[in-house]
Amino acid sequence: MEYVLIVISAIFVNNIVLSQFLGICPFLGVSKKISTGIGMTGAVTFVMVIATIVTFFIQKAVLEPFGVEYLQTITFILVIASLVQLVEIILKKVSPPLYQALGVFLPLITTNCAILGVAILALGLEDTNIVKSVVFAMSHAVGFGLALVTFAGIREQLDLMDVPKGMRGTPIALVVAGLLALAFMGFAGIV
Amino acid sequence: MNQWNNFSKGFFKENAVFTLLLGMCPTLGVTSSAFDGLGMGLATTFVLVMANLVIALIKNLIPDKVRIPAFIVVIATFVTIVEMTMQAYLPDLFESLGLFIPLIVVNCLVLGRAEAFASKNNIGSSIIDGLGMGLGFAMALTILGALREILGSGKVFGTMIFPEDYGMLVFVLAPGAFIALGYLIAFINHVKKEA
Amino acid sequence: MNVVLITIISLGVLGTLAAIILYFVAQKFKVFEDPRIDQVEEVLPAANCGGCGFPGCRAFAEAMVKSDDISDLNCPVGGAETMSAAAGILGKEVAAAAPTVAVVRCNGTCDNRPKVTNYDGATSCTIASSLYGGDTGCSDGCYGLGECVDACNFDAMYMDEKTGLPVIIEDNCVSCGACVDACPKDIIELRKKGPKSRRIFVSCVNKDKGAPAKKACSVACISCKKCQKACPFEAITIENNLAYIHDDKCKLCRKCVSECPTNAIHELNFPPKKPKVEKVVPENAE
Amino acid sequence: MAKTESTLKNMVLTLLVITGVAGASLGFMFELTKGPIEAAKKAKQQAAITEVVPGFNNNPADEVYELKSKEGFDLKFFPAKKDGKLIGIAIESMTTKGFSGKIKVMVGLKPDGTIINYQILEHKETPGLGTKMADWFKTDKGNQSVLGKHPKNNNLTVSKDGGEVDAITAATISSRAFLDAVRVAFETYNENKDNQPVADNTSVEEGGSL
Amino acid sequence: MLKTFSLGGVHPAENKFSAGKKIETLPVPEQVSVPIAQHIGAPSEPVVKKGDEVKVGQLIAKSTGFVSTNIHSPVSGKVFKVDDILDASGYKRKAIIIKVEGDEWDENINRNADLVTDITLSKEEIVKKVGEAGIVGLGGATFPAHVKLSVPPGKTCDVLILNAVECEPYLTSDHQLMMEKGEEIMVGTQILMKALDVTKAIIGIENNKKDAIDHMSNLAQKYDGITIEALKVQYPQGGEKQLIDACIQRQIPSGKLPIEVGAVVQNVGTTYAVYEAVQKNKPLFERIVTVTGKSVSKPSNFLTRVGTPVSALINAAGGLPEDTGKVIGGGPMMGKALSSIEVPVTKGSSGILIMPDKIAKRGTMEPCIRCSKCVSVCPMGLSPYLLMTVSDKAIWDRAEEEKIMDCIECGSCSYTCPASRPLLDYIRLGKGKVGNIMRSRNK
Amino acid sequence: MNTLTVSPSPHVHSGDSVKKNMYGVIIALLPALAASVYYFGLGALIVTMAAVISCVFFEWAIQKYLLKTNPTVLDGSAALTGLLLAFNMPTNLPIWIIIIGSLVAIGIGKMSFGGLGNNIFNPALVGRVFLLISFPVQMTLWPKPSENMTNYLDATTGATPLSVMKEGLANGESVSSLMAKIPSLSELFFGNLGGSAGEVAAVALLIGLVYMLIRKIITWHIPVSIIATVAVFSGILNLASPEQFAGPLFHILTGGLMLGAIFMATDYVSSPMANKGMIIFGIGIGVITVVIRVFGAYPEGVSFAILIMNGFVPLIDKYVKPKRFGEVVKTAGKK
Ligand SMILES: Cc1cc2nc3c(=O)[nH]c(=O)nc-3n(C[C@H](O)[C@H](O)[C@H](O)COP(=O)(O)O)c2cc1C
Ligand SMILES: Cc1cc2nc3c(=O)[nH]c(=O)nc-3n(C[C@H](O)[C@H](O)[C@H](O)COP(=O)(O)O)c2cc1C
Ligand SMILES: Cc1cc2nc3c(=O)[nH]c(=O)nc-3n(C[C@H](O)[C@H](O)[C@H](O)COP(=O)(O)O)c2cc1C
Ligand SMILES: Cc1cc2nc3c(=O)[nH]c(=O)nc-3n(C[C@H](O)[C@H](O)[C@H](O)CO)c2cc1C
Ligand code: SF4
Ligand code: SF4
Ligand code: SF4
Ligand code: SF4
Ligand code: FES
Repeated sequence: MEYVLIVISAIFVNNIVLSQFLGICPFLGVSKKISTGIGMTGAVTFVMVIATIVTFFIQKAVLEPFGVEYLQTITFILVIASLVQLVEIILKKVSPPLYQALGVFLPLITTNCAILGVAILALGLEDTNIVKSVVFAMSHAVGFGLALVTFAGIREQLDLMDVPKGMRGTPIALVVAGLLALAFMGFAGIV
Repeated sequence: MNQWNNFSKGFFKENAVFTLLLGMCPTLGVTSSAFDGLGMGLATTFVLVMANLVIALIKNLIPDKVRIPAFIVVIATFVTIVEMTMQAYLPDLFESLGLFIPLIVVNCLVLGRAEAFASKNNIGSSIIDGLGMGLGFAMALTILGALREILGSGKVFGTMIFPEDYGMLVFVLAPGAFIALGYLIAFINHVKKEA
Repeated sequence: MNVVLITIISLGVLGTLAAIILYFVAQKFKVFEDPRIDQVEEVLPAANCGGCGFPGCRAFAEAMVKSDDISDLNCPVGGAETMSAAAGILGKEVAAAAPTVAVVRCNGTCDNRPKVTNYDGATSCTIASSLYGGDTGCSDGCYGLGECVDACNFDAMYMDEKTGLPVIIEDNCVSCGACVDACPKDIIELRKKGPKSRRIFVSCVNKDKGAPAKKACSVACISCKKCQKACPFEAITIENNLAYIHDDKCKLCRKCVSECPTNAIHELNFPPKKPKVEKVVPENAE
Repeated sequence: MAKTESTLKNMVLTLLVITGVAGASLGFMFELTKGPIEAAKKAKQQAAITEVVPGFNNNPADEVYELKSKEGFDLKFFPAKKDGKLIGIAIESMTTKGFSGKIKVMVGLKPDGTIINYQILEHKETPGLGTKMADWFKTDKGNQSVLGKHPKNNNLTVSKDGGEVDAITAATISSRAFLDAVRVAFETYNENKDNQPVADNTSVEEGGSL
Repeated sequence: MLKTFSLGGVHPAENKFSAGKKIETLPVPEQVSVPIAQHIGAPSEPVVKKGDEVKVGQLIAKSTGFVSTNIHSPVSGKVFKVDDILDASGYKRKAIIIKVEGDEWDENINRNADLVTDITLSKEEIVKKVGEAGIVGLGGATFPAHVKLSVPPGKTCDVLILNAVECEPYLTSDHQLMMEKGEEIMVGTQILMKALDVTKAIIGIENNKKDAIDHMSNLAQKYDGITIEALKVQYPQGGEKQLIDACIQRQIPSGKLPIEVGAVVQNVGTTYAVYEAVQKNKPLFERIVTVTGKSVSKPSNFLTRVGTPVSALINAAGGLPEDTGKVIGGGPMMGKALSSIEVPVTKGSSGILIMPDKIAKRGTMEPCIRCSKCVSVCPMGLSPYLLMTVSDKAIWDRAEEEKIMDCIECGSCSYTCPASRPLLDYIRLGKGKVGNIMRSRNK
Repeated sequence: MNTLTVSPSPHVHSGDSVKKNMYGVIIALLPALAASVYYFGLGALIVTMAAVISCVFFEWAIQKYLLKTNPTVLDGSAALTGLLLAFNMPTNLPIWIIIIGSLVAIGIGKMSFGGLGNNIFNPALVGRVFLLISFPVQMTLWPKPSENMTNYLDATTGATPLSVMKEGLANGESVSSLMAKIPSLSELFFGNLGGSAGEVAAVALLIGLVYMLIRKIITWHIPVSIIATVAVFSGILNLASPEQFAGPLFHILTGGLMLGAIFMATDYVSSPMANKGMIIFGIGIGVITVVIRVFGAYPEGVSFAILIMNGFVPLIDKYVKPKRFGEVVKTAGKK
């Protein structure tokens, strides 16, 4: 039950983009087409889960025992940055098609605060353990994907419509994001 | 480049929020009041200036392959410094900015400037660039914060402008953040076109 | 132990680890991508207009890097300057393409060419062309529905409300050819810009014989061949009842212009003719 | 100055140096701010205690002790004494029934259990709705205020549930949660009244009788 | 419940003013202009030149390929010239112009009106005859009939469907033809069945022609394998894909021909022409044309020689009404607006519809309100609103993905759209572009 | 001779128009308007007038002064948005809030996207949810029916059946004891319950539905799929635990379900195009509605459910296409 609640909360109620304001840059940046949105979701899920696992161990094995929790930010981001680069280099060689699909998004992920944010938030869970953290990260990634793909769908549609000049591009995208967030507030209080 | 232009571009022409769309998370996440927006903006400015400074200083020493990790370490260091300082001397602000302080590290603005400007320019220009971009960012956040605060609760910087009963709560919440920024950008685009 | 020490050590170890791993992985999984593609892309105008025939500037850059002979590649927007810059990066030669500009070859204004039907379909020249030859007696001329104007990405065209014909703003035209492709009637042509932007061309595409052509439009080419006879350089040919001036042969002597009984030959950017001076314009005498 | 090459040695060296310098400066910063951070935390706690049980002249933070509530929360008790006499107790209470989970409240009780004052320490309620609890239950308007009320003598639940406290408009959930935190504080205090830690035996005896 | 096709469809006001009007033979005009491109496929090649004498039914232009056909002189007289004239396509195209002199027919033509029921020719001979006689589909598409009768190797045909639906409002030529030449159509059907080697033929007739259904049903009893299918009135039932779906519940897959599902569709007029060609040796040079319209004083069905100017028909029907806005070649849903009434009648002209100014005017276009009415009426299950948008924005790959090429151009979408959007205009544009793209890709 | 007009086919038109559809819906809403005036009196009229007038005004003003296009307010869509917005609000709402709601509905919900036909979200619901979140107090004070014929702002208020149920269940009461506190099902059907202006009389809304179906303004897919989904889903919950979850009829007859299913989810612009898509859309709305009502913080979830599903419409439209001709190669046999 607890896991179900984590999943529902992460996807709908506390959607990482629409209610927690994390990962807005890729949300706005790579949402012009559904296909790129799906690619980005794949890349984010991948990195988010791995990063959460690695940072979990760093926290438990290094930072806490030595009492240097204040190094959280710097170590986590270092790990994430290296991880992203690693994944990129390996993918490029090992699976060019996958790299074509995800690779272009990888550099963007380093500066996606959703990754670092989720890694930090996962540690703040009650009675946190590795499985819970992974479920947490995975659900947030799904929530990110849900918001991103829906949003990309809307933007693709808007491309076919006559949005007034002044609102075209970012402004209307933000308004749509706002209205999506407004709609998602209906889920408030489920968990 | 003319240093004044270098400085002022961050406010309008290349404003991080209004035109480059960088650093959107804090922009939306911490602007439920003008004060928080200002605080976040200044914290980011500090990191930006210092990071630009250091990176401009050491740019030639860093091999390309580890450029990004190295930059990130530099940035993260300053972020942690800000984090600790704020915790010590501005605990209330620290609390309301919450998670977004460590997230300055990944603010695309900071890394973006480091990559795009500081790693290519000299120290003086880099500092000025950082200051301009940072203050421009702070300005944007403050404006957005003030807008949301006044619409949401009738206050600016905590001072009552009109009775709270008339405030529209949405603007304090997530949807209002997006919507307010959307129209703010539309407005600024419009002004820019006229200018 | 001292916190500072722990800090330094843990960070140091982490950093070193990151560097070493990255190094070896990078070595092992090296993939080569020609860095010149980026460089070339940088000098291109980033208009992504497709005027070069490739889907966007990057594709063009790739093509430039890949092909040995780049003489038939041209970015019309950037022009010779861009091309030589790009060629410089690649150490290749470019044949300097003569700059061209779009011209509208129809002068069937509302006055010159009376309407015989009402068009009541969608505002699109191509749609109208699938229906018929147009609302006037000339079935080759301009529909005046402005599809070319919509196609132009460079604000180089507008529809003249009075004449109902498109007009090219030469200064803005980058000769991308989008309008040429858009027009269902091949009315627009890219012609050599000519010295001082001077150009002479037949502003008509009507392929009817003389009498019906004249009936449909008072300024139509009636294929009377007078211009052809007048041209000292054999620059004019007549095919399908229509005269055409070849811009590679035309020396801009302007003899044909005055010959044309319907004023179908247009000259652009010449100084107003002094009355009765029958001399070749000096700078064109080669 | 020439650009450094991407050789292994250079890469490792650079990162090592950078992280080393970063570590050194951070460690130094940490040492520097450790004190002030602690102080800031203390100051905050102190301010809260002062607000909810004013008038003491001991240092309640020194005499703090912890008790477990029925719900399993660890509550901190700060005895406030004036000249050695217990004048009240500040209890760091909490509840998880808030609209968005946990709410932490510092509740000040007179030794007999009457509510002196409270301060919200930590919460995630919705701004503009739940956040109103910071002042709502102190405001003397209608039946909003809980100050001066006694959890046993007064029915401290929201009027919707039959109690005598007006809930924050449109935030009944937060109101319930707040009152729940107050109840937790009072009940834990009340149950353990008889076996309070040794340090304060006497004082409890004196003021403890209802 | 009457059968009909399974998706979409509309039911515009029928307005069949000329229904029941006897077929009148239009007098031969003084001069005819016979375009050399009257059919789908390569234009024919003129075999006469200026000054040549020609007889009625004489070959004047010959087929230039498999998908092409012969053209025969509709009159006797002298070739005046071969020149470009404005025809129904709206463009100037080549035509053979003949000045009429006398009425001398080719001697091979059997001008006797008696019914000839015995089919003496073999399968192959029939197809050859149909090809030589210049017969094209008279249902509107003018596709050379012999091509359809040559079932490609590997495919089999098991049913012939006669298209007697005439689903277009106003038009009555097929209806009247069935009433007057039903017997001939039956024989024609037998000929086609023989040519296609099938034992089953279905004649699909919409239920608004009850007299024709009764008449044909009576006649069909005498002929083996021919059944009459009464169909619910629903436009575009006459579209062959829809007709096959309605009659035998088989759907032709996207981009495929009827033969894919074992069917061949011929119009009843075509069938009559086949009868005349095979039994009477008469090539196709005249046809029945309905002249009609709300303000037309004498709506009629005329037997007209190809090449007759439209104005001659209009005069015979009482002249051009004052309030004329549009003159349409064909029906109101699929017909083509003519830019001049001097254009000649061709093999494919099924009707001349004269529409008053008021009705002819299109409504002002409004934004699409996404009411999905166009989607629900599209007989091909397409999304016309989307096809229009992507065509307008030139997103061709999307248009192809959305199967723009499946559109049969029936116009149901434009007819229905409450926002008066010119959906089909843009879809046609898109079809043109996408078709070109697909063709150049296949090269 | 007359100049001939030339245009591509088809040359005839059904005569249907945007206006006819919009005014058709307005006519279909008249019974509900009558019912709400009958139950709430003056307030219902004031709120409706205010919303309609301000929506029409804002649309006109924005088109004229901001977008600088020709105002098209006469097409009736703005008036309809106003009417539906009003039908979603308590009948004692202060006029200034109504005006803000209209501005949000038209300005943000509709014109920012380019006006009629372009909006992704249902404008009236954008307005309503915006207000609900901004002014939770005013938006949840429901006047009691039949007691406030001439009162407007100071009407006596009461809870809607849904909030009685929600509060009660939250406090551990059982469904059966709560059902006794709310009007009977037949009263719910004829509208004697607290609620927003337009949602009170199910029967009036059903009359509107029948009218719209007959005039072919809408098809059955969306309303039926929503109502059926709610019935099934709440039925299952009810069967599983009758004292914890109210039954299907309660859910169908209370709150804005009927109004939403019949008039708001069916909004052309913000609903899917293909029939299959409409059914998916309806099921989505039904499920989300029940989830919010039963598990969420809000007693009522129809508005949110419709808005959420509005967001998914582009995806639905992209991946759920109408059934294409020729997809099934052989359908020989029956039918
Ligand atoms: C996004 C959102 C945030 C909310 N935040 C709170 C909150 O912080 N505290 C609260 O008590 N109710 C909050 N509510 C309202 C509750 O859902 C619930 O409607 C309310 O508590 C019922 O109280 P009432 O009976 O006073 O209206 C929120 C609702 C939503 C939709
Ligand atoms: C929308 C549409 C409607 C049609 N309506 C008819 C019709 O009413 N009668 C008819 O004979 N052909 C009609 N056709 C033409 C038929 O599809 C088909 O071409 C014809 O029946 C084949 O016979 P034919 O080659 O003998 O003309 C229609 C075509 C389309 C696309
Ligand atoms: C390019 C083209 C090729 C065709 N090829 C054949 C063919 O090989 N066999 C055949 O029976 N019909 C063929 N047809 C005829 C069509 O099936 C159809 O009868 C004709 O297009 C008229 O139908 P419609 O009026 O419904 O459009 C072809 C049509 C076209 C346009
Ligand atoms: C059946 C139908 C239902 C409608 N429902 C709504 C609605 O719920 N909200 C609204 O603002 N407009 C509604 N409209 C009006 C119109 O479609 C709406 O204003 C557009 O969304 C504006 O672009 C409806 C129109 C029709 C035809
Ligand atoms: S006028 Fe034609 S050629 Fe010139 S820029 Fe415009 S589209 Fe290109
Ligand atoms: S030149 Fe061609 S495209 Fe331009 S308006 Fe004329 S017909 Fe249309
Ligand atoms: S014209 Fe094409 S898109 Fe329109 S209804 Fe007919 S088949 Fe469908
Ligand atoms: S019928 Fe017209 S308004 Fe309706 S969806 Fe189709 S194009 Fe849009
Ligand atoms: S600031 Fe959060 S992703 Fe850029």
